[in-house]
Amino acid sequence: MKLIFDNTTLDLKPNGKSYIATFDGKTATVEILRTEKGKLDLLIDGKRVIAYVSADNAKRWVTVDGRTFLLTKSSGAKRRGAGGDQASGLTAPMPGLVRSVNVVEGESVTKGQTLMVLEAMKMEIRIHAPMDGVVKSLAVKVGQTVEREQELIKVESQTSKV
Amino acid sequence: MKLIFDNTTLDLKPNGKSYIATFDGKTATVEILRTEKGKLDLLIDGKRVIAYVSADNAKRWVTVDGRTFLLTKSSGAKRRGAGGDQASGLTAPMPGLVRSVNVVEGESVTKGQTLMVLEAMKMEIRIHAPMDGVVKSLAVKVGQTVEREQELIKVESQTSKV
Amino acid sequence: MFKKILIANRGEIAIRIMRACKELGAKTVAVYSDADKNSMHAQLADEAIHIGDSSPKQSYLNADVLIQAALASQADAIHPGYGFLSENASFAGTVDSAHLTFIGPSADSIRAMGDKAESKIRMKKAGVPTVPGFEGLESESDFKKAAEEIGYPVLVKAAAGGGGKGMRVVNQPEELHEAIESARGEASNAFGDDRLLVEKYIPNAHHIEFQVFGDQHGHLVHLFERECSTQRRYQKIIEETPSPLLTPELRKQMGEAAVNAARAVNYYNAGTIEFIFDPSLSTPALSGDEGFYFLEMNTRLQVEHPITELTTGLDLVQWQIRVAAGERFPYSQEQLTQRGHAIECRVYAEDPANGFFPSTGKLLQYIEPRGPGIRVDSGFRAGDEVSHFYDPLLAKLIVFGESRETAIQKMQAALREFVAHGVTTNIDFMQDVLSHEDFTSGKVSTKWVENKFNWKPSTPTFESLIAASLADLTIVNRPSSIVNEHDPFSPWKNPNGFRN
Amino acid sequence: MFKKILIANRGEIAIRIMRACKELGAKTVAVYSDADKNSMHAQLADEAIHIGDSSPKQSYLNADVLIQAALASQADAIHPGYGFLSENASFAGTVDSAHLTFIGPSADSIRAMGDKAESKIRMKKAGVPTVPGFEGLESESDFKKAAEEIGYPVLVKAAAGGGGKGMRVVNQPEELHEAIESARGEASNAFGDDRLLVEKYIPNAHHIEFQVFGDQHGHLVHLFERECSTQRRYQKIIEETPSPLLTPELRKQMGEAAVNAARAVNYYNAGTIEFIFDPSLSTPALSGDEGFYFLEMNTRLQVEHPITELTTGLDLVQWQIRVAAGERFPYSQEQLTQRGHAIECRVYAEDPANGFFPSTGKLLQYIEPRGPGIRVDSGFRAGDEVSHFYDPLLAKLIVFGESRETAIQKMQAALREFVAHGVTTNIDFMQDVLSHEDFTSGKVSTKWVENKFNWKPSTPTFESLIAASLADLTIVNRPSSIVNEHDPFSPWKNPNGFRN
Repeated sequence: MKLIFDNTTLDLKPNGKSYIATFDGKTATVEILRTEKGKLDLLIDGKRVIAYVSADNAKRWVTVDGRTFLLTKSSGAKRRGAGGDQASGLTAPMPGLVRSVNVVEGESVTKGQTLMVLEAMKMEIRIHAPMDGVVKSLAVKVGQTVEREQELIKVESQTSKV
Repeated sequence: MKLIFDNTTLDLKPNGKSYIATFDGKTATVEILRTEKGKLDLLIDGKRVIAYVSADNAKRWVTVDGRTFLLTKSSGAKRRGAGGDQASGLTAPMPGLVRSVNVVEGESVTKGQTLMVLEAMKMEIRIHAPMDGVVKSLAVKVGQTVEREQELIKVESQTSKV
Repeated sequence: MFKKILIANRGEIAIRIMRACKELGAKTVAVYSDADKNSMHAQLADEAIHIGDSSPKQSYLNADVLIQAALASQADAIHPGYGFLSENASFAGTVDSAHLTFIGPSADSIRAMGDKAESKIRMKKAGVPTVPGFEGLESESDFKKAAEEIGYPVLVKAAAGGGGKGMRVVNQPEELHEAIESARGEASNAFGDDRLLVEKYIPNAHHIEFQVFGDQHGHLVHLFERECSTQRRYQKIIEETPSPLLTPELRKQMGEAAVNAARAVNYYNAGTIEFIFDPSLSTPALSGDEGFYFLEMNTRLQVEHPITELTTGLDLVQWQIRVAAGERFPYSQEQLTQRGHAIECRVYAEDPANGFFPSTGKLLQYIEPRGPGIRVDSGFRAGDEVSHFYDPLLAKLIVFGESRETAIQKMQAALREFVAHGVTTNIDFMQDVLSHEDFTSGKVSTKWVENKFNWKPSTPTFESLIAASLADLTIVNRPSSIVNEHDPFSPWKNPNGFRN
Repeated sequence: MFKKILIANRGEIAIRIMRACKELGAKTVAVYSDADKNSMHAQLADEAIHIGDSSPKQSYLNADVLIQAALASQADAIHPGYGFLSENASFAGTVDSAHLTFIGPSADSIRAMGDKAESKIRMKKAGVPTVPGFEGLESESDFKKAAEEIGYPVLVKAAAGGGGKGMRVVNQPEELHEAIESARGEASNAFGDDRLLVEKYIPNAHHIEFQVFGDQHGHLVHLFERECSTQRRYQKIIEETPSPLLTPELRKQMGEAAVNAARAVNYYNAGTIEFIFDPSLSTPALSGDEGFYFLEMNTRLQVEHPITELTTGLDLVQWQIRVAAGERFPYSQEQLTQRGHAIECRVYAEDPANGFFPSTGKLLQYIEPRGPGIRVDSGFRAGDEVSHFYDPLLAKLIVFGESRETAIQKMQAALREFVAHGVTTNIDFMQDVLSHEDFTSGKVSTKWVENKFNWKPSTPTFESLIAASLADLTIVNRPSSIVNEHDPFSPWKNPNGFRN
């Protein structure tokens, strides 16, 4: 079977008590020694590997050998936004206060330009343009408090306008 | 409702959000602030009490205020052996080796007398007579290994012979 | 000694203080906001009092409600911890007025050190070195003279300044004219005030601070230094003691300056004198310049106090409580010694790959390292929520080793054992800082993380992908089997509601 | 330095050693018996090898299988821990023959100290004080002369003796005749050998031991004492350092004797010289008697080594590994200092109300205390089984405080926080020992628990009965909701079997 995490695909084939894992041209024989909640004790090519794994919807936190990786599991369908989105809506990464709005609707912006500044957890959070484009709509104004994931501003890609 | 632990009976009456607990002439008002697995956060007569409780069949381990008590919950029926047993069978408290047998069948013994000695965990474990009486039967001999709870010896109460 | 102490704080520091109270036989009162109603600190106290909603202003910064809570619970003292109201002179005064004891310095000491400009003048008077510089300059020739007296490079900066605006580094006299012009313009635009000052520019400044401690009977000592140069966003992330940069002579000199600074404001209880340190002046005596300069004083317990505790053998929080109760601090300067080496790593829920942006969420797994020489001061358990209301500090991981080398080894082993899932943390980042040769050679300055250390998270290893895949095959598909929601330390199930 | 170390032990000490290995960058190999297949020590190692069934003889005492495991895993050294084969000279020799390094002293040193009678003669020759006494006495007048020379009270005891048989305390000359007669008769009956000896009787003997440490280059020092007089069944339960009984002079004298004792057997690595100490001779110089007497040497790491680590700042296990690898121990006797006070409580699964009888079962809840100055060395988690195969030590709870008083306070607070359900423990018992005035005044001798301390468990409080009742009402009736079987650290669910 194939498992896709972010942009990488791992192939896992049962082989008796073990599995054969293939990824990026590499192959390994894997045996599960034990499992318990959130923890795997594996034998990968004869080397004992303890892994901590946690799941939250599609997200997977994996700690192996003292390093933690955050992977996103994909169902195998086309990945969201891969080349498709023409207008990009930017949302608040956490609850906060809109401290400044630096653009107006219809304004041309360049990738990386600061569009607005939020204040949350005593920090300034700058919202940058994800691409060259035009501000299509502004959903908030200065002084407004916003919730996590609340839409702030929509930027339309320049390429779609040409 | 009444709850019996060992020889003591506690009475617990619901009273709105609280309970009224009565025991040995004492009365207290109890409120449950929170519970989680194995832990209770209580308000007893206005004082916050954190209690850890674990159950294993009828056994209850309770830790309150840094002290741990082992209670045995009774169903309320007559307690086992209370005045009833005439012949008492003694069992091995843990697996071990019978190192010596100090009595023979039919011998009169006095309460507290050492009947046999087991060896387990590098320790000598002395099996004492639970009462004045007579050795009714010996179930093991020197050199034999015994399992936990295996019967070792039966002592018959003297009172039943008189 | 106090019978009952209210702790006007939350998280790891509230818990740290409670432990000290318990050992001294004092009962503890916790306070908590809405967001903290399931938090560890509220559960560990003898009493817990709800003080308001989740915003700090409505709870931990609300002096009135804190005083009321202390009076209602019949506490006889308040420990403010760090942050929140700990350096608020008027709070300290209000506590006194309510006939409660403030576990910290006097309101006057807090006030004297609270105004940064005023305190600098006061320190100069007390003979404590401050960054060499000149104010009130008018003509360009005044600037030139001043720069020459200080010695190049110098910093021309807006007197009203902040945030790097109106600030120019001048390496040689030829650059001075343009620097003044442009800084003046920027200052005028940014602050409406074009006054400039000139001061010594320290290219690779280190932050070295001294712990001071005094009792109410006039006895005042220092408890040696802490090297706190590993910072991001002007916030410390790794602290250690002793500093790899100090010679015994310099340590003595700086320690004396720290005591003088504290004495100048009649300081008692625990406090910290922060210095800017210039590592290029390795033989300060020759240069005629001390090489260290008073930056500010923190008039409260410091976040990184544990490394001082491990190397001096003292319990600073117990002593804070004892001296607040009027006890004498019994050790003379000569009796105090440093032994071994201690390091603290601040484990934050934040994303080092994304500007150290705070990360919030539920801790799906949370396993702290343990073992000899490892101390973890924390206020979280698996299942707890890391909210956006407060500082995203998950834990302070502190190690003790005989030498700097063994302490670094121990910290590396401990960081590798730390598992925190559900939020992004700086654990991997700190591992890479600790193994960087700039760190091992003691060359990390306060701007190093931003200017020199170009950190990238490692790409997922083959092994991690295998583990994620097998977890899905063997565990994830069974409902809720990965997440620890059955952990005995998970948040309260709360079947009966919580008493406010 | 070694690349890979096999740890020929189990439980807390195996884990303690693994942490030291990891910090030194060495890989670890654990070994485990059937009973330990789910144990923590087997999980924390880089590799784990099954070595036999649950009985120690078939596993941890099986030298051949241990050596095979070391060779098979390509380990280059073996750490024996304490107990099991740690003081087995022939095992140490076999390890050498297999071209592996034994992390401990030489086989010759172990052998020389292994024979208790021989070692005592050797110590006498080396000028180390032993209990004053005379052997080979014939006539009653010989006994009288000997007793007078020693000074009353004396002990008349069987030369072949043990277990208190053939032993009489003689307080004055008039009692001597009858004591000799009765002891001789008892000795003859018990051992078939009626030879008697006379030695000094020490009524309230303390057990004070000195940690020694040496490298393979002839450098040998002591790391001060440990007071280990709180015992039951001749086994230590509470240890502390410094001893409340020693003066600096006496400490120096005993330390020198300890180093002499170790030097007499060309000792290197960690070792312990145990002394019997007579507290009645508070001014030994006046009495012409040292007041301390060599008892035996433990030629391995001691269970209670952590208290020495906390007060000297050294990591003894790291140094064991380093000196085994040939490194020099870098500290001179003068550089070594004691700081603060450390106490260890051995938390046993045993019933103090029933002759300290071991208790076995499953740990239904298991919560170790934590906080600044608290160290817990343990090998158990909630859900683990405490089996009858091995020593019932659950954990070593170790605290550090600035003074003896603060250390006792910290230990009391820590014991009160310790929750262990499913087995009976000595936690409450130790709380009561620590708060007894004989303990706080340092008067607990080795027989105190049996002869003087008449401990009774407290009767269940009203509050505990209320808690038990409410737990039944609110929790117990929901299936399996009290017991922590969903704890993430509970035994392996083992869906795929375990690889042997």
